[in-house]
Amino acid sequence: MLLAVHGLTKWFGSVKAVRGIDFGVAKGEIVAHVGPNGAGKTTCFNIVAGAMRPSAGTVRLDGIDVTNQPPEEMAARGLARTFQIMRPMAGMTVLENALIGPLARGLAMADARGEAYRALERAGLEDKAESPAGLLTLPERKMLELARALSTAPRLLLLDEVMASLRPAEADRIVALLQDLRAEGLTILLIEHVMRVVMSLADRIVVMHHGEKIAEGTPADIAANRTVIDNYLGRRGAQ
Amino acid sequence: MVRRERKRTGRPRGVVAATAFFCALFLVPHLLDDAWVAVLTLVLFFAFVGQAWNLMMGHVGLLSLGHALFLGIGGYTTAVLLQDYGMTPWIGIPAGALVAAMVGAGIAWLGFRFSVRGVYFALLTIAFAEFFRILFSNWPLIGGTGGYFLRVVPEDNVPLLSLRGGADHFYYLFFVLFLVGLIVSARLVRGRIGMFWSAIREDEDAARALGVRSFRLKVLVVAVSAAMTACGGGAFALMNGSLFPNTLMGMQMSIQIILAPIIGGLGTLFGPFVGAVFVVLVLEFSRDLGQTAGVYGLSTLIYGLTVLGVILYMPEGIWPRLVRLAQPLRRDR
Amino acid sequence: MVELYLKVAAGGLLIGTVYALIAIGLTIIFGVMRVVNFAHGEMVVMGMYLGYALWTLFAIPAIPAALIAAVVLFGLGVFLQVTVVSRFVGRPQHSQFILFIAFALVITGLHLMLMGPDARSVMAPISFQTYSVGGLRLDAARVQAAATALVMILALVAFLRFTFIGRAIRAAADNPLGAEVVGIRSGRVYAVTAGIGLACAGAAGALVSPLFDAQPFLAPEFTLLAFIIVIIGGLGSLTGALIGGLLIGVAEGFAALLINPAMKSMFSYGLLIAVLLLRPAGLFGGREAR
Amino acid sequence: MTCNPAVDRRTILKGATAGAALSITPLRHVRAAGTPVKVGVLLPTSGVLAFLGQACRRGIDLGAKMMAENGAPAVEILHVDTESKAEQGRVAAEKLIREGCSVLIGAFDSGTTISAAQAAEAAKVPLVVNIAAAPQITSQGFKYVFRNFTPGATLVYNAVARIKELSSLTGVSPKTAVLMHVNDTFGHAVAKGVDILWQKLNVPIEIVDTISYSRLAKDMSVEIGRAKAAKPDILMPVTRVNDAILIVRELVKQNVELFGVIGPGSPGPYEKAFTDATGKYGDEYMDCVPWYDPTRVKTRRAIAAFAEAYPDQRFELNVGFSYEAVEIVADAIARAGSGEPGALQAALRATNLQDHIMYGGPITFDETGQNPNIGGVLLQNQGGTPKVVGPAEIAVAKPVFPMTPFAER
Repeated sequence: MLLAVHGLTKWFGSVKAVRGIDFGVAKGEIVAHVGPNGAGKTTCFNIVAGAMRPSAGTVRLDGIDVTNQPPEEMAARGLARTFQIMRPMAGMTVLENALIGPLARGLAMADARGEAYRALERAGLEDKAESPAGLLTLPERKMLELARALSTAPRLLLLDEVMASLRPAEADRIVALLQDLRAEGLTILLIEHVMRVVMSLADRIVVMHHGEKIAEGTPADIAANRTVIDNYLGRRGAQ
Repeated sequence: MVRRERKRTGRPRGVVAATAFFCALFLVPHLLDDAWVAVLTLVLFFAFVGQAWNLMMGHVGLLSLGHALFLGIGGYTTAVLLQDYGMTPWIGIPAGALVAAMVGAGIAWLGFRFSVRGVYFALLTIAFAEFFRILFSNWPLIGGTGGYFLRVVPEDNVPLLSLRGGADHFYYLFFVLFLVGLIVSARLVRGRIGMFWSAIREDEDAARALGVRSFRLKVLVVAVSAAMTACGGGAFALMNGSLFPNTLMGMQMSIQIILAPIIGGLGTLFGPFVGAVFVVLVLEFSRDLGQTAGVYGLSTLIYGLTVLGVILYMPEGIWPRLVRLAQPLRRDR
Repeated sequence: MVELYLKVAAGGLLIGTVYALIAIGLTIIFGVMRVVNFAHGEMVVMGMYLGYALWTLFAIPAIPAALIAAVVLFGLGVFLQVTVVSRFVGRPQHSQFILFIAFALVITGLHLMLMGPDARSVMAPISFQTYSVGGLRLDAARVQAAATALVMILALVAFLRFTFIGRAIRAAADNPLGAEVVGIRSGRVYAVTAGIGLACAGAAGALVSPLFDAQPFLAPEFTLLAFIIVIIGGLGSLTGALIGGLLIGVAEGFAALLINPAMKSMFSYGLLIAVLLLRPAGLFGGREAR
Repeated sequence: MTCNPAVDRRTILKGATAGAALSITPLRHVRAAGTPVKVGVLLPTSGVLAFLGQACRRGIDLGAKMMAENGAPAVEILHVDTESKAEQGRVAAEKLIREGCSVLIGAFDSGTTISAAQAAEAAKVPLVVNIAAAPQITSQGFKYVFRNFTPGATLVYNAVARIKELSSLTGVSPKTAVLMHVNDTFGHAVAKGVDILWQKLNVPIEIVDTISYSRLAKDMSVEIGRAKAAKPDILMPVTRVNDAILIVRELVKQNVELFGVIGPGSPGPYEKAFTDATGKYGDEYMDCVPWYDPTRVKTRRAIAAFAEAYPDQRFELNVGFSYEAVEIVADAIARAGSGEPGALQAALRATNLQDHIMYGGPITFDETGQNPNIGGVLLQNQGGTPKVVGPAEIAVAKPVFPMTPFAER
């Protein structure tokens, strides 16, 4: 397992947002977390990415205990993430946004520029390289989130609802990109509501509800699982 | 903003303008009399320390309202090393910068360690500045509120060794400081570190997720800013020949330091200078006017109204506005 | 010696009540608009000059003068809010900071032009009177100021609790966006809040005019004092400001007595640093403030 | 304002002439007579020290007027405000030198004075210090700085001497004292001096407590409470005006019983603001400061002229020393026979003014530029005005000591 999470628990005051969750992501695999809002998916993400400290439990990357490592350390270990609420660095240009990652990896300015351009190209933003990130449209911002994550040359990519509120055509572009990335050997963990995407993309699905893992399996397993359908897919799967 | 400037000066026109500007500044003492030289020395002083402060606020988004603390540390270190230990300011000023950098880093470390942010960070800087001001005011070794005085410059003074001298000498001292400050800031801001700083200013969490080690970079900018400010304080102490905690390290001084860069344009390299010219000249003008009219308080009123006008009608500062006026056809916003 | 300690404690509590009124003015503006009034001390000094002028010209004593000052500064607060400050709500802090510095300069300039630089003291018999309570001599002016300040604070609390606009202010303070959503017109709420904030400062200024001499340059000290209290009590919390005011009043008194009067505010700043680092929500603030 | 110096010069000159026209009308006649020597005056007429700076300015203007009436050589006074900021001292001095001033007067506070002195020294233009007590002003080796004011140590020496002879003057011997001082540049220097000289002069009064308080003190109740607890016979506060008023109020409110309150070299209690604010309670408050000699004819004329020009103001030591600074400069110009700074410096060094208004010996300057002959008097507020009660040779009233308890007033 590239990523192994064990017994993850998070309290917010007296509310238990995540209750002893276990899951893993193997190298080259795409795993999707699904579940209703407030199920604890983003909390799990934040803990894995180092943005939050767990109340209990461990996170292992390549078998090394990385629990409580800060986000910059996780990034250095090859983990990249996108944010659910997009956070472009609005005062900087698109290129500069994509430059931060390579520079933080210690690349020289010229090499970093190359990497940044490559990431922008993958996201289809190369034409926008010089415009201020604050002026991008919503889909462009999503792509920038993705490009920025890719610019860090990650081994594990964490995607938090990149497909949300995109039109199907735009979402399909991202799906295609993710499939390319998987083909190149990148491991991906994603949170997604759009079941169509999840079903077509994920190798494995983890279903969460009220901070607990209620089911795990291949898309086919999950589709067949009554509990899941009752709890979650019952409404959305019909879409 | 940083970026826009880079492109601007990158053009031949910008280079020519900048060269002409620095030549003019260099020639000032030959063109104007000592009184103007003294006024412009103050402009350069406020431009320089404004630049230092701007590194923190304009480039990383850390609001310090207690920068007078570093001025005081630099000034007192330089003065005490000179007077009590006979050390030349060539050692004293760097020593002051070092001490200030350590104090700054210490405050920053504490503040960031306990994740003090926004208004709270600003208040933390005020609290430390005031704390040290009162401490210095009650510290007998440096004269307390009684002040610390430098002996008069000896007859056989060599300005280049003692760094003390007449009006022209101090003008050039601050000119060099200003220039060095500008170059150091430009190199930092436009390099790798500057890129990280901008990222932190824009969105610290996102920057960290990209692998930016924000904690040490923030501590670094506070230390650099403190060290630069302390250099200004050291030279300022040499110029005045006397130091008082209440005037050198008081809230008023902290406010004066930050007016120039905010009015000139935050996060720009030339903003602090433009702002300093504006602030010092408005002060000079309003003081003369108050004196002429014989109405005390008029100068403060005019000064306040001018600052109010600028912040109301040019909230982004004078320099960005000038740049836009000079290039009406550019449309990157 | 015991008498001295008691006296210091009583004096600290009394002046602390007035400090609390000043601090409440600051905290209510911050709570609702997230704007920090760095010209708060100047507003207090304005109240002091009003107290001085009302006594000198019309022999109006401090308590009615405080009411008049409150009304005048309420008007000023509404005016400034509507004309200028409203545009700065939500702008970056440094921008707001400069705005209030400009206000401070303008007000100080006006004070200097109108009143001159010399200290103005209310020459009223009350400045020299005392009340004797069980062998303890308490300043008449201080007792009256504290009592009036307390009444005003209680009136303010009642206003916030029992009137519609007061509840709207509290709602806005708890959640500015939420208040907007439920249809509270924030412009009006903001104007009233700014008015109340300045009224507190002005009333407190008039109340202390028989105690302290009015001088334009006292202002920064008041501003910083209000800050310390507000941070220690918890930004945005009225109860916190009240307790903070009393605490600082007493603490400064004892620091002056036991350590060194010239260094007494160093103690306050030390406390401020500790609170900022360790209890950013303030010693008495329940909610996490950042 | 532009960067054109000519414009600024005009502004300044206009300012100066306007100022002159307002306050020193006779100067116009004088200027017509010959080329006046320009005298630059730098004072904190705005900012924190404005109150005192403006008092000084009145003294300067009065001095210029009186000198002109006495037929002294023509001078033109140029004022520049230092805004109570130390760094402005240098700028102000450079400005005045640029305007062609061949001698400067100023600058009230020690920091500004040192800053101005550096510019004056560099330009070799003499600076006559009207007021500023920091010892460093005449101990740092300036050659163009002349001070007709007592450095902290002398001020305190005179004050302590006056306090010591109090018992022989009144027949009452206090045993204990509490020293209070404002913790600013001046208060700090004086308090330190008192401590040293107390031992040196063997004053038979024990200082039982020393209390320093912030220059921005708004409230003195704790300080006075602490002083009261020490049960001293006399209280010796080194104050400014505001805190002196606060102290009196607290003494009354806390009903502190003392033989007397005596400021050792303290500014404040002789000010009109103090006597106005404290009324009957400010009476019998004593102070030991350099002061005018009320017995001299010259002094009485100056006071009368002052009363006419500024009916609402009091002629006190800020006015007096500023007045004398003009007198010293005028005398030097007359003897030098030219307005050339070098000649003026030499003339100033040779100053020997026998008849002048402030109490003390003739005005002379030693090799450091200090006038060593300034005396100190014992003042006591009586009937709302400060009266000289010691030394006996110039006293105009008898000291009331011990003072009347506040409760019986």
